[in-house]
Order: sequence, then structure tokens, then C-alpha cells
Amino acid sequence: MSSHVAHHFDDASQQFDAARLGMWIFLATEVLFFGGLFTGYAYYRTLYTPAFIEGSRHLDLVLGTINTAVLLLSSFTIVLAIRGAQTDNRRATIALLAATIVLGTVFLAIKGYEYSVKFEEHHVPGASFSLGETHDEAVEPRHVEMFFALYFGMTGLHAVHMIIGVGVVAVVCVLAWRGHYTSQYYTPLEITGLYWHFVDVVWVFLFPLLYLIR
Amino acid sequence: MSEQIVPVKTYAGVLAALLVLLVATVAAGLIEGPGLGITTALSIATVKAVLIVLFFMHVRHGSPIVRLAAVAGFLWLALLIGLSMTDLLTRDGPPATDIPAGSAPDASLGANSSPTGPKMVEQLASFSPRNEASSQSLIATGTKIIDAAITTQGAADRGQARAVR
Amino acid sequence: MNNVQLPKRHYLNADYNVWSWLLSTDHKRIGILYMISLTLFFFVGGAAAVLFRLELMTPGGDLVLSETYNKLFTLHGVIMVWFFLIPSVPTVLGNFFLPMMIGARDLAFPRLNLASWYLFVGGGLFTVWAMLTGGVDTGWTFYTPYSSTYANTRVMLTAIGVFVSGFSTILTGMNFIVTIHTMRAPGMTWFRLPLFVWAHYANSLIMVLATPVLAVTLLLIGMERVLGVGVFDPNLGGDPLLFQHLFWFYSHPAVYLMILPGMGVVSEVITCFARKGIFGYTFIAFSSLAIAVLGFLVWGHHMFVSGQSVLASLTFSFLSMLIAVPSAVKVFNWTATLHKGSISLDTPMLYALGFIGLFTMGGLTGLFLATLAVDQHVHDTYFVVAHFHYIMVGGMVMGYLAGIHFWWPKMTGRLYPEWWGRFSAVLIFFGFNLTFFPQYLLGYLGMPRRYHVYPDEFQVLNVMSTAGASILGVGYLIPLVYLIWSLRYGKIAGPNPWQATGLEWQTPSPPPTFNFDETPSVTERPYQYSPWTPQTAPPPEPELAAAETTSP
Amino acid sequence: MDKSFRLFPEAASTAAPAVDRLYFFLLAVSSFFTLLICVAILYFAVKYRRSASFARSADYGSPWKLEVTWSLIPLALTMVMFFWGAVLYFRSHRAPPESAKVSVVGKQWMWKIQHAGGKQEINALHLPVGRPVQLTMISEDVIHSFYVPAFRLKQDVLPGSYTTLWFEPTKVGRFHLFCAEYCGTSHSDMIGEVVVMDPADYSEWLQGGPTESPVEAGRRLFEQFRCGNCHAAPVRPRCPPLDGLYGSQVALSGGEMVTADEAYLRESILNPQAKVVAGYQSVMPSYEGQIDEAGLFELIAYVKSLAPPEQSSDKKQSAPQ
Repeated sequence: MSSHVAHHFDDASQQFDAARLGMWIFLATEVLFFGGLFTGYAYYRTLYTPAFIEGSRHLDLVLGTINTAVLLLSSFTIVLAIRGAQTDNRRATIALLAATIVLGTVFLAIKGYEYSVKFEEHHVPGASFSLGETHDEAVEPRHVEMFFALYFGMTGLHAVHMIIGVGVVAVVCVLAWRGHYTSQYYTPLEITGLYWHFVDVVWVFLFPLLYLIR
Repeated sequence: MSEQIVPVKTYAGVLAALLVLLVATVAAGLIEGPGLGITTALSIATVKAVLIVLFFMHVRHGSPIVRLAAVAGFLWLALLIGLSMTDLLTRDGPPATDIPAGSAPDASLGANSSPTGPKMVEQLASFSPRNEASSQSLIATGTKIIDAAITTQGAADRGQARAVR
Repeated sequence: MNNVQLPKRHYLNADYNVWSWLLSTDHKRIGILYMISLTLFFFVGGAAAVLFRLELMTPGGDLVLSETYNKLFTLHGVIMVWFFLIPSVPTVLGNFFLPMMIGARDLAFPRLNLASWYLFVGGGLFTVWAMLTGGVDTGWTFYTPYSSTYANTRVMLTAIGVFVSGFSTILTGMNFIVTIHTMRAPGMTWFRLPLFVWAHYANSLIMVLATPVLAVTLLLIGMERVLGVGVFDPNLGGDPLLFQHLFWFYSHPAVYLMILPGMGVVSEVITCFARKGIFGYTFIAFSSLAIAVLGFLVWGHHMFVSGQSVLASLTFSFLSMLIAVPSAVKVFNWTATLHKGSISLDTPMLYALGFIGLFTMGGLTGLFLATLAVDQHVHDTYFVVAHFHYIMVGGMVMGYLAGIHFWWPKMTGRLYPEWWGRFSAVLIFFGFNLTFFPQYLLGYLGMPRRYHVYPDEFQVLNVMSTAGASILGVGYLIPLVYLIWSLRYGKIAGPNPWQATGLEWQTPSPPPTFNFDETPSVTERPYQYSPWTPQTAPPPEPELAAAETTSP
Repeated sequence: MDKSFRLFPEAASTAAPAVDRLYFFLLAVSSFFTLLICVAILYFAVKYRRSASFARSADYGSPWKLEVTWSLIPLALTMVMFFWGAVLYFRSHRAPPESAKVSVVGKQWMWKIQHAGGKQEINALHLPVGRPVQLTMISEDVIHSFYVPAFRLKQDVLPGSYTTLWFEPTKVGRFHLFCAEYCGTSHSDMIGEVVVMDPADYSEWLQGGPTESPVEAGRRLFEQFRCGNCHAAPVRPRCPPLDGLYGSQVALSGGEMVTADEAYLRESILNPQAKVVAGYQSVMPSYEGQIDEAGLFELIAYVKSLAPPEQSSDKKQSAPQ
């Protein structure tokens, strides 16, 4: 019996199963947490379709696409990092976790740049919201504002999850460097991976819903 | 640890598939006209999500309960969105007596009018009130059946109401 | 029973200092922590109820101002719903007994369990502070656009408190599900689980799948209220009905959060005091799951007069009718369990039987509200108030008290005074009915809820209700007094004072820190009671207990 | 209003006796099951008390038949409740075409009511007995709910969109009008009365006091806001003409068709860009915040009265009274 097994578990396998199931249940709650916003999106997109299309035109599709690719790549690096632990390849684990952190940070940086552009263009919902001169006159600016409210709500919540994710990956990276994880025990790595992939899955849906309606 | 070790080749294959799908979804979004794009985009997103969940999140080798937990969240989200939209998509409709002559009196059933009439979402078009052939005829049929069943009772009400007067 | 002694070492005396409690990861100690905090919240919420019931003695607004009245019923609702009813049975009895019932040493994630308690108490104290120093007047339902634009009270602070404690609920639910899946003792198959565990499993599903939607809804209110970003307010392009959909997607299942665990307690108590195996075990177990799942499909019955579409109202009315079936199945099975049993009316049994009667009435009046045309009349009247109090107070609080009395000897090692127990159970039953039955009549007469002043002709029934509330208040204080008294002066209970089956009774009372000295293994289905055994002479105590006991 | 103590409310509309009948059916079913359970519990508790001696047996065999029976009976009963309730609900959502029109504006904390003839009242609604009435309701702030217990009907009054409610009073008298949806500090003061009168008394009441019909008031607003500068310009109007608009099908610039109902007219005044008529530019400014809900009702009434010149006789419903 490994020293990593807590007093109330019989063995490492039971502990691993418990941790993984716990994470999956947590992810189910996360689906519904984001789900409230997705419901709002479905609701108002149905009501204000042209305004949503208009709003989507104001987003930067190139940056959105790059960011999607960055996230998909980071999912690949973290899954390989776990594989590194499974095969007792500590160097690979550390390098790949570091790569994941870099990719996550790149994503957040690009997102931050997009936000700052939106600020300059007065696309942030609130008193100073404005669509500028170029918009289609048939749409009501207030409804485009609703699109941006949901855009900032959804991507903001996603970004908060990304920030937490980068932090958690950084912690497990340090622990991996200290040699905590072996093929016998890598539960924290596995559940960190689950979280990271989940955040990726959310983005996979956010990207077409926000950037690709036209 | 009972976890199976998946070959790097599989992971790389999944990544490649994901990136190809990303290109496909952007291309589809740029090419297709309004309306159809969202269906395609969401289908592709679903395929991508399933790939990530099955391979990267190891659900393919997971126990039944893990698979159940993975599905449950999405299923419940579908309930939330589905039943909320059942309301929104069938809500619009002008008040009863304001229907111009010639249209069905049953069109009055959705008594509330939202500030902006809902646009149809293609997949759920059958629920839309604007779609005369579906929702209104559904409600109309329901009304007729029920009316037939209660004619006698309705008559009794009227009679009683007159008697009170 | 005087020869029975407390065990020498148990979870309560394992360690004495404050930190050994505040940093404990022992599920039993955390259960006790929850019990203390819940009791505090219960009496805060109850005090508010007493105040506004006094105000309602007279039709005019002569005791408090409208602002105060509105803050009082909001305080009562928020505290009772989120800081007493939803957590009550799961966090106290579930925490304490769920691991013991399945033969585990602890919950799967003990530190998360402790974190849940901190989130709960933190959120709760924050909310109470916000509501006592400034108050909030939106009602516990936070309907928009009133809450998001018009209310001038501490909506955001209250929402933050509720938001934080929501995560406590989610973590508890997650912990329970994982524990039930992975921590069962050898031989404890799914159909050997006590029904209490089944009820908590179903309950945890709701906790995990509904609560996040409340969290995000409160977040959206915050967005609208603080940042002025329109989501629900029509003046900002929103739709207030979206709020109602999101809110009731959580809050209707939350009603089942308030009743399912109580049903679990009743299943345990009925069998023990009827000395008979439960009737229709499988049906009761699956009806819990059916209630949990169907509970998510019926939220729109809160919206029949809200402007929701007719088709949606029909759908929700139909689905709401279906949920009557699993509820009825449970009631019939409990009643059938009594048939040809060997029934003794001890305090827990009195509460449990009270639960069945009051839940039946609460459940049946739910049908009135699910019936479209009748709901058009009684929606938002005192009929609704009476209905959900029959479920929540008549159901859940009775269930909670049944459970507390049933397991009190196990938790503390001592018996409460039986005569006082029976007396207060009967008093609470009558006080409850006097308080809430007149409210059904008031509701059909048309008195709207949340009214500070009301027309004169409703006074007689309101006075009856207030009189009942004062009896009920006294009824709740009596157990508080004698249970505390029994901690020191109560008779020593011994490991199994009720001769109950179930793993939790096969270990000393109070249990040792890791619950069992040896992991038990299970060989038969639960509730192997036999009515033929003469009950006058208790069966010999298990060896286990005798070995552990010693003189004080 | 009958102020005496009572246990059952007055029934004063055509809907009320029907709802009461359903209620009594529910009451009978509920009482039966409540008594069944309570009597069974008490009987068992006494008969099978621990000290009683009888042949105790716990072997029942398979409970399947019993379980299925007591699942199906409640299911059947609830289906009766569902259909019965649905029938009445349908009826309450289908106003007779001859209903008199009344507009209701809810605001914190009062009801503002205007009759088709222009008579206005606050926190009171005078009606003739025996004639169906349809209310079109909207709120200026939060959600309210229009509730008349004696009519057994209520309907939430929403900000931003119209809801309707119809009933036919059957009894002369004064009845409570409550706001049933919690709406803030003075929620319980947002009450009024519905006064149901003999038709003769009612027409006398209608004569009293100054009235300006909603159409006239609407025309005044129309001129005040100079709507005619665009909508009624004799040569090459910049905005769609309004004559005969109400009730017609309008083609929008996006290619869709909408029915020009009250909701459409209201939206076009407050938010003209949402639905631009095909062939026109979106040049109209929003009038949001400049006209209150009562004014909107009047303006819409005026637009409704603008019949197409050739066939003005068919629009009897929207013509000024």
C-alpha cells in the first residue's frame, strides 16, 4: 500500500477511482454552471438573431481561431504530461506541464488583448456602450449590447477557469519536479488534466457560438 | 492504478483531427449563409467535444459510472435549454380579439406578446407560433378535442351564470 | 440498562481542544458542527417568523413598517431555505451516518467535507449579518426586475452569501455520491443499502446538478445590478421570464432537496419501530431516483400565470402530475410497512408518523397547484404558503427531528427523556396544524402571500394561525432544552437502544473515531427485523460493545 | 364587498363555478387519500401495538401487483386533474370576440385603468354585469399580478410586454382586486376593487366625469410628437403610412412578415429599428422614456382607429366608441 493512500481508503486504486469520479461530478456541475449562460445565449439569440450576428462581426475571428488552436494544443500537451507520469518519464512530464502553462498563458494574453480592443471600441456593455459608425442600421444597439454582455460573461467565466487552471498546473508542475508523481501515483495529475480538458471543451462550444455566427 | 497507457500516436491523431475540424468549422462559418452556419458549427463543436472527452479525458476506458457522470451534465443542460425554449418559442401571438378576420380564433392562445417576436431557430421551427401548420394547429386540435369533451359542462356553466343574474 | 456504560474512547473525547473540532476531518465531528450552526440559523429564521406572525394578528400594519415586514419574511425565507432546510438532514445526519451505514471509515473527501462546513458557515453568517444590519426585501425568490433594478436593499450581499453556501451544497453532494460509489464495505451491494442512503444518493444528484444553475443566476443578477448590464430587465433588453426559468430550474428541485432526505429518515424509523422489514424496498429506492429526475422537469408549474406560453404550461402541468406517483408509492409503502408489525410509539416514531400524515396533505395540495385552472386562482396566495410549509416543516422538519431523536443515543451515547420527547412531538404536530391549516382556507379565500396588511375578513383565520405558531415555537424550544440536558444527565444508551439493524448500530455509542474497530462485512439485506422476537427482554449486547465498555 | 367572516369565497364570474367544481373534485380526492392514510396509520398503530398479541407475519411474497395498483390509480386520477384543469385554462386564454376592451397599467403601487370609451380610474374597475371584458395589461416597473379572487383568475402583469386576461362577471357587487406578485415595499397597498354594476347603472357611471376617448388622446399625442410629419406626409412619405395598418400583414426589410398587432405597434414606437418595414430606411428615433405606458395605449388606440379609406366599415372593433 502506497504512502499516498489516506487513512479511510483501502487501497490506491479505490482512492484513484474516488478522486476521478469526484472530479467528473464536479465537471457535471460546471457544465450546468456554464449552462445558465448558454441558456441565456439560446434565449436571446432566438429573440435578437440579427443583433447577435452583428455583434459577432465585431469579434476578431483570426484571434479566436488562433486561440482555439492554442487551447487544443495545450490539451494535447497535458495529456502527454500524464502519459509521462504513467511511463515514469519525469523530464517529459515537467516539460509538457511547462508547455501547457505557456500555452494557457498565451491564450489568456490573446484574450486580454481582445478585451482591451473591445474597451477601446466601446463594445463593453454599460453606459458608454456604442457600436460605432459601421454597424448595420437595422439592428438595435441595445440587443447587440446583450450579445456583448453574454460574450463578456461567458468568455470572462471561461477566462477565470483558465486562470485557475494555469495556477493548478503550475502547482502540479512543481510537485512533479519534486518527484511526487510516479506510475504508481499520479491522481492529482489526472484530475488536473480532466479540469483542463473540460475548460477546453467549453471553449470548443464558445468559439462557434460567439465568433462564427454570420 | 488501473489506468491503461494510451500510445502517443493516438493522442497525436486526435489532435490532428481536432485541428482539421477547427479549420473546417471556420471555413464553413465563412462560406455558408446565415442560419445554416450555426447548425454546422454546433455539430462540428459536438464532434470535437466528444473526441476530447473520449480520448483526452479517458472516458473510452472509464468505468460506466464515469461515463454516466460525463453524460449527465450535458443531458441536464439539454433539459434546461429545451424546456425553457419550449416556452419562449411558443409564447408569441397577438391577443385574442385582435386577430384579423379570417385567421383561426385559436391563434389567440399564446396571450402574451414578447417585446420582440422570436425568430425561428431552424431545428425547433416546429414549435414556433409563426408556423401555422404546427403549433397552432396542435393547440387548435387539442382545444377541439377538449371542447368536445366538455360541451355539456360549458353549457351548464352558462345556464348557471344566467340563473345567478 | 444501568449496567451499560459509555465506551472509554470515542470520537467525542478523542481530543478536547477547540482546534481539534474546527480542523477536524472526522465526518462525525463535522456533522456535530453542522448541527450546532443549523440550530442557530433555525432559531434566527424562526424568530423572524414569530415577529411577522404577530404582525399578522391584526389586519392593519401596527407592529412593524412595511419595509421591516418585507425584510422579515425575506430573512425567514432565505435563512430557512438555504441555511436550514436544504442542509438539515444531509449535512447533520447524512454526514454522520452515511459513512457508518455503508461501513466506511469516513467520507471519500474528508477535507472537502470540512471545507464545505466553512463555506456554509461563512456564507450563512455573512448573509445573516447582511440581513440583520441592513436587510433585504426581495423575498427569497429574488424575482427580477425587482431584485436587479428596483430594490434598494442589500440584495448583492445576500446573494453573495447564498452563492458561497451553494458551493458547500455542491461539494457535499459530490462527496456523498463518490462515497456511496466507492466506499461501501465488503458485501454492501446496491440493494443492501439502507433507504436512507438511497435517498441521499438521489438527493445528491439534485445538489450537484441544480445548485450551479442558482449560482450562475445570482451571478447574472449581480451583473445587472452592479454593472448595469441588461440580462433580465426589459428596459435593458432582457426578459424577466428567463430569470424565472433559471431560478425555478434550481428551486423546484431544491424542494425535493428539502424532502428526500427526510423520506430517507422515515424509512429507517418506521421499520425499526414497527419491527418489520420495509414494504417494497425496491420501489421506495427507485421512487427516490424518480423524484430526483422528474423534479427537474416540472419547474414551469411556478409560472402558470407568469405569461409563459400556454403550450409550456400544459407541458409542465402534465409532468408535474407524474411526480405524484413516486410520492404516492412511498406513502403507501410506509403505511403497508406498519401492517402486522409490532409497533411502539416512541418519539422518533411519532415524528415519522406525523411526517407521513403531513407530507400526504402537503403532497396532495401540490396537485391543486399543478392543476392549471386551480393554480390560476391559488397561485401566490396563502394556499401556496400552506402547501410548502406542509412539505417543508410538516415534512422535512418532522423528518429531521425524527432522525435527531432516533440517532441521538448513537451520536451522544445518551438517551433523551422519553416523556418529554413524546410530549413535544405531539405539541409540534398540533401547533403545526393550527398554524398552517387555516392558511389553506385563507389561500382559497384569496389572501395573497407577502401581504403586510390585509382586508378585515381574513383576520379570524390569521389569529388562529398566529396562535398555532406560538404553540409551534414552544414545541421547538422543548427539544432544544431536553436534548442539551440529556448530554449530561441522560441515561447511558448502550450501542443499540432500539435493537435496530443497520451497521451504525453495530459499533459503540458514541462511535470510535474510525467508526468501526474492524471493517464490517455485510451478508444480508437491510431491515431484518422480526416481529416474532419478544421485545420485552432486549437481546444480549454484542460482544464488541461489552469489550469496549468500562466503568466511568 | 362582503366583509363578514367566511370560509369560502364568493363566486362572481363565469369561470368561478367551473374552477370551484374542479376544486371540489380535488378536495374529494385529497380528503379520501388523507383519511385513508391517517386512518390506516392510526388503526395499525393501535391494532398492532407492541403489547397486542396476534399472529405476526411478515411474509408477503411479491408486492408487484399491489405496487402497480397503487401507482396506476394515482396516475389515472392525476390525469383527470390535468385534463380538467387544462380545459378551463384553455377557456381562460380565449376571450370571446365581443369582449369589451380595458387597458390596465400596473406601477408601484397602483393600478391605472382606462376603458375603451376613455374613462379612467385608479385602483378600481367598474364593469357591467354579464358582459365579457378583456384586459390588456402592462407594467411600468416590476412584475405585478392582477388578481380578483371572486373571479378565480389572475395574470401576471409584466414590464415590456402585454399580457391579457378576460372574464365575464355574473354578480353585481364589489370585489377585491389584489396585486398577487410581490412588487416592493407597499405591495399590500396595491389593492383596489372591482365594482360590478347593472348595465343601466354602468352606463350612467360611464357618463359621469370628463372623458377623452383613448383615440382622441392618442391623436393629441400623435400631433404633440409630430408623428404625422413623416407618417402622414402627403408627398413621398419617409415612413410607412399608418392607415389600415392595424391587423394587416407587414413585410419587413429582412424578408419576414409580421402581423401588425398591439405588441408590434408598441415595439415600433419604442424600438423602431427592431422591425423595419421593407422599402424604408431606419430613420425613426426611439420614443422610449418619452411616452408612458398609458400614453402608449392611447397612441396605439389612435393608430388602430386609422382605417383604410375604402373599407372603414369593417374595422368596427378598433373604431372609437
